Amino acid sequence: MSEITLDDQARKLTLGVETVYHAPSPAAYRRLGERLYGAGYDFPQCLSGVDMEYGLRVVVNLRRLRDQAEVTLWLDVPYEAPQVPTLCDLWGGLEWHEREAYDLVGLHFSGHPDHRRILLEDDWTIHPLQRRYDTGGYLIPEWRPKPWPEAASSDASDQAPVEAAEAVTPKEAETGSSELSQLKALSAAFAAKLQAQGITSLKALAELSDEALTPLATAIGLKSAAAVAKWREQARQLQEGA
Amino acid sequence: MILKDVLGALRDIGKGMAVVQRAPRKGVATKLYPYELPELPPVSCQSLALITEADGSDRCISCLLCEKVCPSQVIAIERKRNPDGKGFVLERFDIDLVNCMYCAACVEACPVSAIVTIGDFELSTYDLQTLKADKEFLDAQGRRAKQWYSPKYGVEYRDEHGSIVRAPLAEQPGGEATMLEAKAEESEQ
Amino acid sequence: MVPRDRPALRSIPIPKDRRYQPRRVGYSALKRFTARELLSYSLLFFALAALLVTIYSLLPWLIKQVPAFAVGGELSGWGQVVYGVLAAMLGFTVVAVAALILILMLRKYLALVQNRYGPLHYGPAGAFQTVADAIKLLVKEDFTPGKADRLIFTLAPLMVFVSALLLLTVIPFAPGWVLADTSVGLIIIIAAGTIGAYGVLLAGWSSENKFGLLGGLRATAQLISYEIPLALSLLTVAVWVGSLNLSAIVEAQRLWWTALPLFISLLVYLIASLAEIKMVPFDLPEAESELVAGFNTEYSGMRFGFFFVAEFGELFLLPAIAVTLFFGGYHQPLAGWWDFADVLRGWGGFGEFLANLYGLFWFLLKTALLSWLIMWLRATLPRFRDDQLMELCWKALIPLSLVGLVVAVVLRLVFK
Amino acid sequence: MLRPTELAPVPGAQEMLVNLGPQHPATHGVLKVVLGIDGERVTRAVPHIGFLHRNHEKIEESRTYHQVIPYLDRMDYVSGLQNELPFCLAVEELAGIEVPERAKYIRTALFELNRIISHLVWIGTYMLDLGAITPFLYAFRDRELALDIVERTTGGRMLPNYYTFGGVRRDINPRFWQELTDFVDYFEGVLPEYEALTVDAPVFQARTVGIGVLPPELAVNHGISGPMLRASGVAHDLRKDQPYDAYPWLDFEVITRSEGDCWARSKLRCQEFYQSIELIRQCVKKAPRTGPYLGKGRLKIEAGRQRYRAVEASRGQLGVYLYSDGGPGPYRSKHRSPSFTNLQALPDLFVGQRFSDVIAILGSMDIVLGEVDR
Repeated sequence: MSEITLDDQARKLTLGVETVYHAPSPAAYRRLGERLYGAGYDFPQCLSGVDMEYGLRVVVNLRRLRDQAEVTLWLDVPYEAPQVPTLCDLWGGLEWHEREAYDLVGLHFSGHPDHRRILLEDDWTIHPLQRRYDTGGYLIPEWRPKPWPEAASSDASDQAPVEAAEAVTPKEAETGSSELSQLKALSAAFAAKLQAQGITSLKALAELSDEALTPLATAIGLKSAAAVAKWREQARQLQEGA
Repeated sequence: MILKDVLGALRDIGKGMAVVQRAPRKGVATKLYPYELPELPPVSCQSLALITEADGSDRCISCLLCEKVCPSQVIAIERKRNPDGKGFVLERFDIDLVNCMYCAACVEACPVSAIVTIGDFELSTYDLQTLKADKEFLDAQGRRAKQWYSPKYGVEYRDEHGSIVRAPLAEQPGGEATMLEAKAEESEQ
Repeated sequence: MVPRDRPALRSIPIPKDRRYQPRRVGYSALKRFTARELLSYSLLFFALAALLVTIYSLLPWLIKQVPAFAVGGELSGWGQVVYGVLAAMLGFTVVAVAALILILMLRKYLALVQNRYGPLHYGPAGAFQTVADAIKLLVKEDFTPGKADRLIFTLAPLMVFVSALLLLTVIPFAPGWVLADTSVGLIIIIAAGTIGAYGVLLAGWSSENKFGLLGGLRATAQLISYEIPLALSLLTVAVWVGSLNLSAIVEAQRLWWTALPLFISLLVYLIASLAEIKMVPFDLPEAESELVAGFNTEYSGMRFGFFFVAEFGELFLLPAIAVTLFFGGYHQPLAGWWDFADVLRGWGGFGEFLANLYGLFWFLLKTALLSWLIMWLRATLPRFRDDQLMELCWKALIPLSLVGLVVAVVLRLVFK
Repeated sequence: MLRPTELAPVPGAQEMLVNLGPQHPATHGVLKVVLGIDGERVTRAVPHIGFLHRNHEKIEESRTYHQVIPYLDRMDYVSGLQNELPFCLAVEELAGIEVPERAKYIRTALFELNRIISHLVWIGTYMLDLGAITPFLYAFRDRELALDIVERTTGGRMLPNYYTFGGVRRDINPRFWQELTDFVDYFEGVLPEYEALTVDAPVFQARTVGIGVLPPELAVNHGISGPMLRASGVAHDLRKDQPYDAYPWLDFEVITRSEGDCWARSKLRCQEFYQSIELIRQCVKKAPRTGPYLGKGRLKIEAGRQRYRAVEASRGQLGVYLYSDGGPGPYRSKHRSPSFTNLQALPDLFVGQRFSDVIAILGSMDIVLGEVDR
């Protein structure tokens, strides 16, 4: 593995029997991938996305069939900019693994030729393997992202601004958990969807005008007008009770 | 050349036809299920049951281990302090046999072999609610079972007096280690 | 390893409300399935088929017994009408019963070679299973898909069935026992096969289903292609015998079967008829693993039943034609030297009838053996690919059938 | 779901879109492939998976290490036991649990038995795809015998939940090795029958020889593993290349074939029957008859430890990526299933073939949808 010249900031770790290259930035990740490919790592074994609670990590496991050497490639990206350069033009076998990492973990692979969800439906809104969702696919109310570790410092500042619709800015950090639990009293599923629309408390919901409520109700999946009215009445009562 | 190929192909087809024609000698492999029930080995994990002792008391000591280890979290236990003695008594022991994976993790965790695997596979029902098993049902399953298995005690059965007997060593499926252990116990007695 | 004093695991009682309750009637009869059973039942069916064919063949004679329908030994006008109606009905019955028997025998035979029981529950050892299936098909909803072309969708199965039925009319089952003893019997056989190809194509096309369409197209390509070697091999028989009349062809084989000189044509005919029946290894039009069910994907109920009955009717009829043309028809082997039928005929009027029955026996026996050969192939082989099927037809069978034709011409010039 | 670009017509082709699946007899489960067909010629193939998705990986986040194992059986339900092994190996390596020698032999013997079971299902269903029903029933007849051994040992037939960290969950029964020997002796006797009905049969050869050729470079680049890779001539077998359990002590050669077509894949699996038989025989011969079946060790993994561990399952490289945060269960476990990765070659293999060949190729890939969708 000595034949790989390390990027200026890339770190080489030895974890147990595994050799890990930790790329500091997406660009370095891509360069490392190309160098590993050039060094004869021809067999793509696995690509996993891991939610590290301060950001997302992509883990690539490669193998060289010539001497059965294994190597791991890491890249940490923040939640706000989960863009990762694709490697599937080097190793075709990573194509579906990258799609799966996008689908389940929420990593975005720029340059991927077929960047679609693979296991879930196309109209799915969440990435279920992120830690902020419980097994039902609802937002965990107490969830807080951890601070970015200094050791794995990334030049996140030079990231492109978020453009993709899926990149959710966590609203929980701005609002108190009591307001969230108020919302949770309605329905966990709707609370998550409401949050995505910027409604963080019952008060905000009850004060919403009818004109503003209707598109909102459509957006979060309420079908009939009667359901909207009933639901809103419930919110009002709850707020009065509180 | 072509003729040779054709003849070779015909010979190979003939070989296949001969295999097919010889197959009935192996006899019929089908089991006529409702009429012939399969001979299940005693370790076969088809369903779960609770074992009550001969005097009707529960083996279960309400330690809640099975509830904790259950991967699909289908066991629900409620217990209360034993009013006349130490320990706990069961108030409720429910297993959702619909969502149960029959992985037998509870059976392995049980320190007293109160919950066991049995070979009763005929739990088909039109109403899934009947498979939300409560303690009465599980006890009844345990009383009905002619033999049952738990890793700790091996195969057990009830004799004609209703008391629980451990099956002889020749029948124990547990292997040499379990057998030797059991032998040592017997020699102590 | 369960000791005797303890009941085995199988006897765990389950409360009745939780128990799957099967029919436990007739369990002892179920267990009796063996190859011998299969044989004995096949003999019974054999008798049934013989009875039906006998009635079918004796129909003109029976009608003539009614004075109103007979004029001087011939059928009167009304007699013709009655005869036409009854013959069609009986013909349908014969084909349907033959198909039912063959379906059951196929299922039983496949079960035998596949180490299982096959149908077992209705009738002794499952003998009435196909009857139950037929009843089920009859009482099912008569369903037409919304986008289907209703008229063609309805008529297509009938065309397929009629093509099978037409074959029945020209086959001589015994001396004189033939419905239409025409001088163009062979032509009718070829024509009937062609109608079937239309039926299959229209069925696939009219059902507005992609798999149906693919299956229909495959079937058309296959059936039309295989018509050619089939017709050519039939032609060799005509050349060799010098007649298109099937009775004449059978009579020409009293001593030597046509199969001996026309061996090549026989081979071609057998392979081509496999393709006509659309049975493994040529079952591409309804290849289950590729086209779901091919041209009959959208068919259900009795419309599907017509396809099914026609397919298995052909499993009886095409071997029957092979027997007629190549294996001496109703003659016993080497009948030219000594024929038991002649002995029977010596007994007078009833002896004549017995001699015909004797011929029918040989006819059905040979047909059954050929059908069994087809079933055996079906149990063994996977299916061909469509282009391989075409290559086999155009590159192998058609040249081979032409060779067969030349051989027939040469042999005729030399020996006759 | 189709993207708009996928619906755009291929120039020069009179195309008909056919849905192969999700309910189709030849897709072995709920795979859906949208095929563009020009006559009988396939112009494009777009696979859609996920119909059987259960998201085991999310469930496993909230389970302890021991509780994860029953879920693993459900991935590749045809050879359920094999799925448990990579996870056990990864956890053993991270936690430093030793596996006794006897347990290793038990594991290996059952692993190879499951390979036979899995290949039997493959041979049966593949022949069913090609239109022959008889081998299917023979295969299931003999598979029952193997499943009986698994059931007598583990208590379960297809979902045994038997391997655990440090060995196996309970001791084998005393007749286990004898049962294995009996089965293997019987099965070796029947194998020529399977070969006569499949790889040696002329119609089978006509359907498979030269069909769906997978070049070795493409196979390696696509991460294809198992019999598919070895049939293309790449001698990659983790049993040899990264040995685990008792494989270092067993004597065998990696089987490869150079043709790379459907027939080579079929023949290779038939050869693997013989190889598995031989390996089981060696296990029976070499395994110690007494000794512990479960190693001692503390199941504690430090935070931040990770491991990717793979085994050579019957379909290829079955791996698990495990990341621990020091808790009682996996923080993240990603399962690298061979069927999922092998299925990526589907468009490359399908396009340009005939419709019938598509079925033959799909069958020869030997996918299990429970493993693809997880």
